[in-house]
Amino acid sequence: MTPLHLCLLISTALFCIGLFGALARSNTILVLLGIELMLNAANINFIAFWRYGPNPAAANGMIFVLFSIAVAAAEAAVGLALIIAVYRHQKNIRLQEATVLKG
Amino acid sequence: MNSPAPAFASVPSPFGAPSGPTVRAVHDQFHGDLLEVSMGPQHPSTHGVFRMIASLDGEQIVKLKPVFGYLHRNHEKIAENTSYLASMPYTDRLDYLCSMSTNWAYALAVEKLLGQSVPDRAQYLRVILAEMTRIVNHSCLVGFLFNDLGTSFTPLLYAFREREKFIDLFESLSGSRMMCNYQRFGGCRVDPTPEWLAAARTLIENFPRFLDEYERLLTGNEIMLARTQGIGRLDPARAVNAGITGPVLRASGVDYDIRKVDAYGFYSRFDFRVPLGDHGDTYDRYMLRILEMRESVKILSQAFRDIPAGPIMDPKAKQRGHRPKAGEAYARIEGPKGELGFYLLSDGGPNPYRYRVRPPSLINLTLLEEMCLGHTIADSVVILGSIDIVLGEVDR
Amino acid sequence: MTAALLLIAVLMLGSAAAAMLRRNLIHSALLLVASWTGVAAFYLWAGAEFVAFAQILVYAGAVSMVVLFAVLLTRQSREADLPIEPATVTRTASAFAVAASLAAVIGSAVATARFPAASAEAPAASVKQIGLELMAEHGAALLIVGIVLTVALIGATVIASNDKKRDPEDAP
Amino acid sequence: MSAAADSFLERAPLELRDWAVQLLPAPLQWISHHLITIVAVLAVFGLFFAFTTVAERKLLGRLQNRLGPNRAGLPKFSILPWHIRHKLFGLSQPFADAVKALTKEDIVPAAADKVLHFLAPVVVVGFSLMTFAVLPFGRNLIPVELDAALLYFFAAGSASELAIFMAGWSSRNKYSLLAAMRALAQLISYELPLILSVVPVVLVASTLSTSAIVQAQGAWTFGVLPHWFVFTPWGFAGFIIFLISALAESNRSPFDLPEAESELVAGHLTEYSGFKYALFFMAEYFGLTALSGLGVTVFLGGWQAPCELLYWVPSYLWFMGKLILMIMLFIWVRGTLLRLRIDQLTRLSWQFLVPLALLNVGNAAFWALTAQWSGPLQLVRWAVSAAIVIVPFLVIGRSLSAGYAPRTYRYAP
Repeated sequence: MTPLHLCLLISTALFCIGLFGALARSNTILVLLGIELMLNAANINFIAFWRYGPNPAAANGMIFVLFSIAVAAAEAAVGLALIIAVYRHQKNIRLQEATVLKG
Repeated sequence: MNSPAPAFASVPSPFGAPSGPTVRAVHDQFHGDLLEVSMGPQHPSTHGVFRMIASLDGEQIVKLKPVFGYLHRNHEKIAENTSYLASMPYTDRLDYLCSMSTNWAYALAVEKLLGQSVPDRAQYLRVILAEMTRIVNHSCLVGFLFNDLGTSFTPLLYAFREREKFIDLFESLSGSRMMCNYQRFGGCRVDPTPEWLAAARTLIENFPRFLDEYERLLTGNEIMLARTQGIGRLDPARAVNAGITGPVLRASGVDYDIRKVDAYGFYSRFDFRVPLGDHGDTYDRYMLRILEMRESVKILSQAFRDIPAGPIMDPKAKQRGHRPKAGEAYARIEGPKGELGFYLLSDGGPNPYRYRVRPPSLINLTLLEEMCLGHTIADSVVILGSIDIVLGEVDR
Repeated sequence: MTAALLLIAVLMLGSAAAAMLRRNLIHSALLLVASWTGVAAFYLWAGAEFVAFAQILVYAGAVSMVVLFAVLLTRQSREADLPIEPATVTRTASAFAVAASLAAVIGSAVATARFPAASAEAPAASVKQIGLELMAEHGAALLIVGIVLTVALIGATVIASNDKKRDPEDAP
Repeated sequence: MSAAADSFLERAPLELRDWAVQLLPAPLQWISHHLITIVAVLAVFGLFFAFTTVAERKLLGRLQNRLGPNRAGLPKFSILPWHIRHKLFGLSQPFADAVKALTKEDIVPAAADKVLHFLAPVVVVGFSLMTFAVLPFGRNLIPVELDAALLYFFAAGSASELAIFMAGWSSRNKYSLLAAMRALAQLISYELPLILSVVPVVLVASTLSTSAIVQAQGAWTFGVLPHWFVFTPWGFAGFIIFLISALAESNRSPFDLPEAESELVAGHLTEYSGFKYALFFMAEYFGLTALSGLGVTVFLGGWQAPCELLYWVPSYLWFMGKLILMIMLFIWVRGTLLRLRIDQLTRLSWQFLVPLALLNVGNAAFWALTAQWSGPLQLVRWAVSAAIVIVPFLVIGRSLSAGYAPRTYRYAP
């Protein structure tokens, strides 16, 4: 097994942990964090392919990850703002109870 | 709110809308996300064993309940079982920063009950010591106020350096730095030597220089202005209704100074002014103390100029075993913190039948919640500091 | 080298799994910080130090703060004391089944895949090189990311700001 | 010049390390090389921390008309026939403090989250020490030469803020909880201006490496005017913004809101005692020292001498001297200023420091683009750059402090 395989397996595991969290937990914050974990798993893949890919000289993989981190930060900011808005509205952040879009 | 106060119409609001009276106390069950914080009785900034139970929405106070009584020691009941003279040292412990003026208020009440007169020199001495006490109290207060504002002790220690000089004078006169026990019914206990008077006069002559230094260092400080202006506003109508007195009341713009109203002692002979605030906020309360200290210096220099020679005790006055005729008396002075009154009811016996103190600290504290609502927890500490309480007097 | 990778993987996956299972939200958030730090360690291991530091700065420094703030503001600390509902159990079980089957599918795909041989030496990418590439080749993407971040910041502020002042008449 | 760079004093620390390393057997040399570096940094800055606390207490004392600690002298060893009675000006106070902190009872509240309560001081000390790794203490003295050193510094620094939250939250004390909230708000607000204030330097020096940034400041005009970044308009503005944000990041007065002792008793430290408290205290000073070191490195020319004549003085002494000056400045500020309120604190950051820092980045870009201008154009360059700093400062500052002024008072008729 090459290191690349190992890295990909690790990222698979991380992705599935994130998926499990996003599906299983009812707390909105944790669902968001599960999605963040899935994003991180994708980033690991980028870096692994950059490191063990055919053309490591170009810094493309790293740049992809940088963009991905930026987008993840934006996603976290907006997501948490939404959660706070929802909480303010219904005093609860359980996903099952946020069933109406009207505020 | 009884009547709108026009004095507050033009208060500046540089940092957005002032978080002031729009928020009222929340006493219902529907604000579940409030955080209840108990400030005190062991807390560095409650000036003793005082406790505030504050309900916070974020950092904003939506409810504040003052709790006192931790220092209650039965002062009034003890005085009813003690002779008139023996209560004098207990009055030192009421406002332990200002024992000289507390003594005077009690002596005034007993003298009223006895119909006792006081010689001129003693009257002047009383004014001198009371005004020196005012300076001691106010300089302590501004020091502590800055400590509450979060300086690491520097202004407090500058203020304490000056206070120390006054306290040294008190010690050389009465034998005790803080518990002076100096006034007697019909005069004062010891006559100051000419050297003492000279030393006191030099101290007073130099004191304005300290005030100038202090103000130059602190009064114009931007953070100080931002932390105190518009904070803890007190409506004059409410203040009058609640019986607030002293600098806190005058900071709200109400002209009420017992030195002018009653002209007890020889205050009618002195030329001094009563400063008034227009905003009733913490900054006004701070500045009024500074201005009052300057007026006290004026009174003191007049007193040192005019003090006559003569006895300090009415020769006909009884030294001990006072048995006033049945009757009642209420005497009050403008203490450094506000109206300090003693109410005495005599049944002709050696002890007062009823003895009651009107403590300015306690009564000024009653509007604490009013002043704090809508401000942050940090402001509540500063507002409490600007009210100027001493727990010995609040709890008695 | 592989031992270090395995160690990093254990830290990363272990804390991520623990974070998803804990009932205490603060613990979850802090464990996730550990997991993100593990990801950063992986980047360091792979030789991408710039990305590693950026990962720590953004995730451990910024995102975790916002998450903790959100947890404190929504005050869900009581959740740990509530009894577990039957619905939660079924949901957890089905989520586990989905995640596990996905892991099996992707894992077997990865395990059987053949990749072109990697170059022997680690690629070197200096900060300067990354910067030049970001500005030149990916300039347009950088601009778009900047706009996205600005819009997100403003949007988050607008959404979270409490524009409704407390009604002054709800007091006695 | 190169002779001075090669002088014995300059090389002494490295020579000492190499000599110590070659004493060991070959397989251990690689690891001991690094260990010696780590130990040296720990020892030097551990002692530096100890004496910073004395300096702080003595200086604060002087600012407050008192003496400060002056009693702790030498311990008396009864086995010796004589005893030196000198009090050593109180300089052994930190060692007495250390003994006291170590022997005090360690109290953990019953309701506390025990694991986090224990982890918080460990994390905070660990991460605050890690920031020292990329500071160039001298011409040849830098523990780790990193390409992305500045990024590393901020990454390591940001983690220690997490520890404050852990401490505040795990104590299960309401003062601590409020302190944790305040710490989060404060650190989110001030991380941005702190990093933005350094970006201009990165832009002009076009590198993230700390040693290269110091190298870029190593020249003099007429042999006396050093080319430190603080002596340019954008550098000066950046330095001031950096100072303010550094004060806030290290929770020093006037931004010591998380442990505001007059409001929150001791904030996140309320439930800590004994050695754990000492660790927090230590971490606070380490953080302050590291941030001061970064300020020295980035704006004050690092280990560079202020004029050419003094080039022979070893570079690490210059670094230490500047570091001590910075820390004295911080102590002076602590003895002088009042604390801000939390809303004023965040407003200061978002409405004042961040816009100014952003403009300053543009200013630095202008400076970098006009690097070839010379002669009278040089004056234009300075004037424009200074205007970009001063005009927004005046405009924003005016609008922020509007309405606050000392008042005049009336007297009763």
